[in-house]
Amino acid sequence: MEEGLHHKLTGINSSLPYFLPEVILVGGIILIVFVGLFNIGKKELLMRVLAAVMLALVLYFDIRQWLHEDNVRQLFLDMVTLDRAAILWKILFGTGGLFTVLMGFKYRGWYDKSGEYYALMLSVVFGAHLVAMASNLLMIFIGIEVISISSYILTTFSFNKNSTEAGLKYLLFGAAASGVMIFGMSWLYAFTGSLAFTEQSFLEMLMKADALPLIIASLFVTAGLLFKISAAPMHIWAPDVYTSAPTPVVAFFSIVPKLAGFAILVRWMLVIKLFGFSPVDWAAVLAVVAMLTIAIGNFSALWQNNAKRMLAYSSIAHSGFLLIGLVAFSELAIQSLLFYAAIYILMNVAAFIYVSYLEREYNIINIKDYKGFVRTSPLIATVLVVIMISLTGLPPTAGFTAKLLIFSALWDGYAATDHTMMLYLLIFGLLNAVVSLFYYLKIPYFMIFKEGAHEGKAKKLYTIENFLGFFMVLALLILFFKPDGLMRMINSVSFAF
Amino acid sequence: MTIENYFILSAILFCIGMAVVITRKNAIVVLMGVELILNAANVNFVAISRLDNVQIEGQFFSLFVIVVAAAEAAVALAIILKVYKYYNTTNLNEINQLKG
Amino acid sequence: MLNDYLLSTLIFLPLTAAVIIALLPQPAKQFYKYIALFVCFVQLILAGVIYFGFNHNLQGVREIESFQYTEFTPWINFELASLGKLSANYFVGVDGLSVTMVLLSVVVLLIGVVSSWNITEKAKGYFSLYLVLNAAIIGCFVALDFLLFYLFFEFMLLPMYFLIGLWGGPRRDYASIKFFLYTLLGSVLILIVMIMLYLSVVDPAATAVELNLASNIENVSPDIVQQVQDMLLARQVPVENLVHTFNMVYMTDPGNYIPNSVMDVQVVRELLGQPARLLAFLLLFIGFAIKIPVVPVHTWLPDAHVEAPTPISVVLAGVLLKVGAYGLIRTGYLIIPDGAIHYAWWIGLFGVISIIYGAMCALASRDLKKLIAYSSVSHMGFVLLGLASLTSEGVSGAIYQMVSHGIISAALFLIAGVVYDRSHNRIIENYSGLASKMPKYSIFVIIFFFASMGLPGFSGFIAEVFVLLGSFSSSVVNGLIPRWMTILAATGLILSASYYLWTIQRMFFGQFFTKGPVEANSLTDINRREYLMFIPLFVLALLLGIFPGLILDLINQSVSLFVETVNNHEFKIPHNN
Amino acid sequence: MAISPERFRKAASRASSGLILLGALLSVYLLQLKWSGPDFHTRLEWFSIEGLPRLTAGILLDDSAALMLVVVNIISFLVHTYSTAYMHDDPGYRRYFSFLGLFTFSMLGIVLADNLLVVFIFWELVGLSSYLLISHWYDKESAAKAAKKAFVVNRIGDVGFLTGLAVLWIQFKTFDLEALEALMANSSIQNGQWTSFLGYSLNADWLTIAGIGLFLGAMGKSAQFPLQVWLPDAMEGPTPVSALIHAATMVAAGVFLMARVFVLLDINALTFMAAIGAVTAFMGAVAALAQHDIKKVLAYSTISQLGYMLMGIGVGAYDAALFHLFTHAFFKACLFLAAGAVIYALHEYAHKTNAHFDAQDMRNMGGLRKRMPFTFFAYLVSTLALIGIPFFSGFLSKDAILSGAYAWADVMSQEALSWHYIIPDLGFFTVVLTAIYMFRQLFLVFFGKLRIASQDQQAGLQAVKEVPPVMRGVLVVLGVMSFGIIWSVNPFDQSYSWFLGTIEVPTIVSPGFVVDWQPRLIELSLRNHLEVMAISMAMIVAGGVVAWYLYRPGSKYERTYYKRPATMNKLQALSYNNWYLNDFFNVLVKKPVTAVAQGLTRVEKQVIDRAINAFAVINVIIAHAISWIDRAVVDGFVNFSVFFAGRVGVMTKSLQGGKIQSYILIAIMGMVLMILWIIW
Repeated sequence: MEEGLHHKLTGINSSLPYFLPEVILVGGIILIVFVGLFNIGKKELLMRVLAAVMLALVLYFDIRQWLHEDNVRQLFLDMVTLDRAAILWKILFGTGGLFTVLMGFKYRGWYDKSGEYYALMLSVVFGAHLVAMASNLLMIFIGIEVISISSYILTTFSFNKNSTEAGLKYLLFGAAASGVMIFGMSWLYAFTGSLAFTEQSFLEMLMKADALPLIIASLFVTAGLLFKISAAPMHIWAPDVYTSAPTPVVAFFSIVPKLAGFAILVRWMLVIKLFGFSPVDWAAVLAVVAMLTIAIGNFSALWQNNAKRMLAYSSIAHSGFLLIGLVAFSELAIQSLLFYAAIYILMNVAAFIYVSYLEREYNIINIKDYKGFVRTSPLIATVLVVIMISLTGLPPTAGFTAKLLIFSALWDGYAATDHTMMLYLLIFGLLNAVVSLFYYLKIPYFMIFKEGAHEGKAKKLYTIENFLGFFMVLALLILFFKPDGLMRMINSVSFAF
Repeated sequence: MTIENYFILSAILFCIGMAVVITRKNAIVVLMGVELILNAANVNFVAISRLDNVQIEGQFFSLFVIVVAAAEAAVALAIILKVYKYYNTTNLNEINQLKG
Repeated sequence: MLNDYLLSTLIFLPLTAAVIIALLPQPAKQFYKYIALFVCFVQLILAGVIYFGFNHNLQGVREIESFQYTEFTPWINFELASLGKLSANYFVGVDGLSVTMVLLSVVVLLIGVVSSWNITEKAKGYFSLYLVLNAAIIGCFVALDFLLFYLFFEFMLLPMYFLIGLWGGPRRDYASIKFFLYTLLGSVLILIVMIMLYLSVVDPAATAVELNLASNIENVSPDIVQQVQDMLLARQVPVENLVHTFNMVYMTDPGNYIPNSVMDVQVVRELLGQPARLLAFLLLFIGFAIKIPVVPVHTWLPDAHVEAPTPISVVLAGVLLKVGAYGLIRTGYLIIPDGAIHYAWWIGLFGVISIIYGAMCALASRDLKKLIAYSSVSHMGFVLLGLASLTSEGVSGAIYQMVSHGIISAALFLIAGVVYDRSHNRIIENYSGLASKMPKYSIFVIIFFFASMGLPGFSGFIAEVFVLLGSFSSSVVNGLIPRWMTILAATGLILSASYYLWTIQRMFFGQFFTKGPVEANSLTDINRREYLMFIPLFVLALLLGIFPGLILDLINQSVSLFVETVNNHEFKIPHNN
Repeated sequence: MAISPERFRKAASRASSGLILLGALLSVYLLQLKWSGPDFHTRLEWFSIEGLPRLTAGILLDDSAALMLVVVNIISFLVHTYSTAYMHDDPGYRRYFSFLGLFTFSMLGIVLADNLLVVFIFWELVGLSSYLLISHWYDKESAAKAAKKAFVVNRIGDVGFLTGLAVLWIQFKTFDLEALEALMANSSIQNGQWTSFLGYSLNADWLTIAGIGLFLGAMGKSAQFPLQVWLPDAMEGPTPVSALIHAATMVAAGVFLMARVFVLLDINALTFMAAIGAVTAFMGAVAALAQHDIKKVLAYSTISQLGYMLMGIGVGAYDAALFHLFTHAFFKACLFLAAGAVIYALHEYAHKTNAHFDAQDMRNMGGLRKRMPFTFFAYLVSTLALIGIPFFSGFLSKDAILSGAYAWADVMSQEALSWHYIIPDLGFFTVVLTAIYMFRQLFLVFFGKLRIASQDQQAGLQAVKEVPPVMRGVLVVLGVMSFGIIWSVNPFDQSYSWFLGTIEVPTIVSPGFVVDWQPRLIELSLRNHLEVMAISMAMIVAGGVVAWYLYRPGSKYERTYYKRPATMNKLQALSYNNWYLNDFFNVLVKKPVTAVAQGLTRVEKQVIDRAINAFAVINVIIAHAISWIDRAVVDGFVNFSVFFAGRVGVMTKSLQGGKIQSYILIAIMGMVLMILWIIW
């Protein structure tokens, strides 16, 4: 007993160096909350810089891990697993977090709440880091709850009626979803007597389990994860939340928590598929989910007047496209999924940067308000056009490359398995790319084709976030013409299948 | 008492919780429904943990669930307070400004 | 030196100019059109260099080494996990099939700039978009890599969308979005096939390098290629060494297909109960048919044409439609010849339907531009019919028709533009007796109308006659097209005579008067700039009508190899009874 | 011509006339050289398509081509000369002459081309110049319509021509006439399969189709039943044009083409041609009976005569048909130009007296003989030639055709009574009708009193003046050519003709042809010559008597003619309206085409959109909820795919009801459904 404890303590101790990014995150959260207690001038800027520095540090250590870690490491008594896939995901979260933090927090209330805001941001990133590495059901639960609870609060950070309502809805839905998830987990625990879901014994026990309970339990858990990626039918919270939360938060929600969900889903699917012995035809289930998600996202987006709400639905549709990687579920598919995720971060953040810029400076909220904006700033108009093209998935943007890869993977999966569902998904997905053109084109359409009231010079054009967005757009173009680098990076992650 | 009885208990708790979540109109009551669901899981975890005397992971899990549920409840109550300030009600049917 | 980068110059010159125009300050407004004109003119000269330097004896088509003016730069290379490697290259070059299209586009694009001379509203956007469109068009015709082709193909959409949507007529919103959606739908179908293809085809040269059979791509000899192909067939190439390629020329060689891949040539894979290759051909066909356009999917064309500004109509009809037909030739026919043969009957039928249907709709059109737009549908039907016949005459005729229609339809849309510029009305009934009011204009109208209805002496005649001869002899040569189709198609000639002559009779003959919103005084005869556009087109149409050798000499070798390749393809023909 | 400045208009037109005169002289010289000598053939490579024999273009000059060359050049020259006077006040003078030049050029192209594709090219160009010349007075609605009709109807024939070409192409891969002849001789028909030397094989019916296809082209150009409708309308063009194009040369191009491809035709195609020719000859003659327009009579007469010629070719009387072509070219040109002179004179008269009347309507004419003697004599001579009176050219050629037809009927029916005799009988009957309508015209125009003057008392016949000397000269030349003596030493027997003596009937080489068919024809036609002559003489006399009885000056008809309505009874209406062929075409072709065209547009507009709507209606559940949104949709998203996509969109977003508990319920239901689906 004594020895076991000692063994455990040393294990924890030796794990700490590999936990540096997370430690920094926690430190950062505490620091920001602490500094936030003082009422000082230019507090928001200070907080922002602080958060950005913290995230940059995190990113730095993430990248160090990427460069130096070639092995799979079990940390903290096998609670978490640090492998290259997890590091790559962490880099993506760090990047996404950094981008959104740089967008700033422009709430002008009676009391500056930026300290809490950035602290919560960091805690979501922290949760995402945990989730990406989780190799224990408990870790999944904790990671997801850290993300969720922080998100609930962030949702209300517009401090108005809608925002609070959305927060409540998000919370109730999320609580119910996580309840369902842990109920499912408890059953899995019952089947296997273990929570370490990546272990061989866990799989063996699952294979012995009865079909019906196993189906229900694994679906329950999966549903909890689908909630995070806002996939149908667990997507319903998303539009409300996305509409009423502050725009940077929305950008953030559409990236970090969602990709965290994908990070764990990839790992989870590997387990739950039971090497193809699962009683559930997961490819079919996920294909249906993906189709529903794409359809709901795209078709609902068609009728949105609010730019943010449209982007919210669009991000649901993108979840569907990302899910395609899980449907195909081969090495190529997961790599394509990662590629898509990386590109998705770029284009989505860029889209939100400019939508929030226009909202802030020109009070442009509805799509109709974009009328004639091209005359005010042709540059921003052009950049927005490129972003929308990328979101649609047309060349010459990386959005196209991402779609090409993910559909290639799906096609390859189809060719290998002859699973008709995949073919339907392929056709459906591609046709939906056409449908999506409708609403993505709306913004350029109003901006360029319609005469509007906007005239004169662009306001506050030269801000950090505009530059950031501009570089993202450049990156989108460059990654179309030369995706080799990013792809090689992703290629170096090996997935055991 | 066989382990099946715990399962049945937890299943009943889960269903009641779900029913409460779906049907009750008061936000706080709904929150209680969520707690019921979580506790249904807890019952399972603890019960199964009995079979596994070495690791007792299930018990740890349920501890975490309780902690998280508490945190969640704290946040939820704060938000519900806010909502009440805006809407003067906690009736979820009336809190539906956002739709479509 | 120049020859090495000729095609790239042709593509990137307008792109650069577009960027320059976009960056120039507003006061430099009046220079935009001069820059555009200069660029197009330089392109014309470069195209002239290509024309005179073109070796008529090199065939291209499926022989990678006999393409001319080729440029090869590695573009995208990365690993596709368990599938091997993906390689897309910046690979451009021309053979007889594409060089004519390049020449045509350069001419039409130059004319387009001249006819844009009066565009002053948002000139910066207009000319930069125009030049981007220009680059994309040329790119489409010279690309030999499917991904590159697809890039340019898609890249045409957006400038076109804005050009129609911003400078178009009253219903431009509707027309532009319809255009965009239709063509995007088409390209999505093409995308599916592109994915199917590149996952099934390997680059034997690069694979040889991967297998250490050669030190680099330049050192790969035909023997090594053969060796790789044999290994491939025997499934001796390790998966991680396969280099998947987008190279369209490699795709034409059955030896480069991975055994048991979806597009495999040895084993017929089925998709949804259909042989995969046939399905792929069908998708390609529909995808390109939208662009051509072929009748059931043509409805975007009349709207787009009617609403587009004159120069854009000119480019749209003169060049863009050819991209569809060219794409079908380069990809559909060459890569999936089994599908081309299998569906030849249907392709011919759709060609004939387009001919008749388009002519009928033209007959019923009240709008001059719509009439011309529908006549385009009708004339492009001949291209389809000629292709479907797969005889030397038919295919030569089809390509000739593409060139000819490019020139003549450009002129026709300019003609419609002349009236519209002056009176902002194109309804035929609103005019009468223009011949007395605008005699010079009427002369050109009559010339081009007759040219378009296939009057001998003009290029359209040679094209249509050879399409008809080809499709007629197809029944004897390869039995693809039944004879009644040709006879039916020939009746299209009667219909085209009727709608053109009827228009002449209504608009140009009779007593001069105008109706409705048309101001009689606004109708002045054509000016010098318009002469400048009509005369070169007239000369070209006439020259090509009298000396068909000008074009036929360029394409002969390629066409003959094309016909042979498709007719005697080594792909297994799937039989489904 | 077109680019010459206005003030040189006269000089330019003279120059072009001069050039054509030069051409005419050259062609006479060529004829001299070529006559009875070997055929002259040059070829130039034109272009090539890989894998096929090279396409050549060149000149093939045989006897008939050389003769045709002379005819075209001479008549063209005469018409040019005539036109300098006739058209000299016309504002479109320069245009007129340039088109005339274009026409002459293309006509010579047809004559000389050695290659059917090149023939087709010039064929179309001739059609074009005809179109342009008919629409010379383009501001006249009727002229514009007539031009369009001429071109479109010709196009119908051209499709046949092209089909014929295509059949020959797939069998022989060449269009060269000499090569075709050789290849055709080498092809064979076995078991109903027609196999060419190159090894291509087709059903034997295609040989007939090729012949009929080519003939269809000729039917269009030579105005044969049922495509003759355009020719009468084409009279809207200036009269010299009618003389040159629509009487002497272009319309004869069809006959000439048939002569060129004669050797390639098979017996069925020939029979078809003979039948069509005979029917056309008869119908044209009937239609000419009741016309009131001086040019229309001549137009129908032309149709009828062209019918003779094609019947001649069809019955194998190749030489006779060509002979008739040449004689007809002169006398019909003469008739037209004389009619033009009449019209010109009446125009001048109208101008002088400020009277307004239709200068082409015979109801306004009469008695012009006294004031226009030259014109009258030219008219008289050529009328006699047309009717076929001995001593005149028409007699020789027409009798040759008729005896050929008679012999043909004998051969075909194998001396038994069969339908084949209808063809020569129709020919003979047409002779009667020809005599009637021509005498009618002669009487009505030149005899009696000037009817328009009897109404308009101020200026009588005296005001009518003979036409200018240039025109008179032309009439004289043409009139002289109508005398039989020019064509044959023995005016009663065409076999003495230098023409028929030289032109040899080429041997038909198409496979499956009975070898002794042609020799028997020649033998029989020589034998029955006297009978035929006797019959046709009788016919002419009969016709002349009837015409005299009906239309002589002072007859009831003549007296009431001025006030006569267009038609009096059904029969006349039938004739006047050219057998109602126009209406027939309208009902059978034009209306359906227009209807289909409009229908298709309607389909475009409505059915496709409707179909999409119908598709959308499948979503009944949501359709109603959506209808108001449809109305609210603005700004260009009114697209049918939006209907459907939008409906789905509303359905999906309507999940978003705003109530959190329903959200949860939906999610749970979704999961339950999924579980059920998996368990299933």
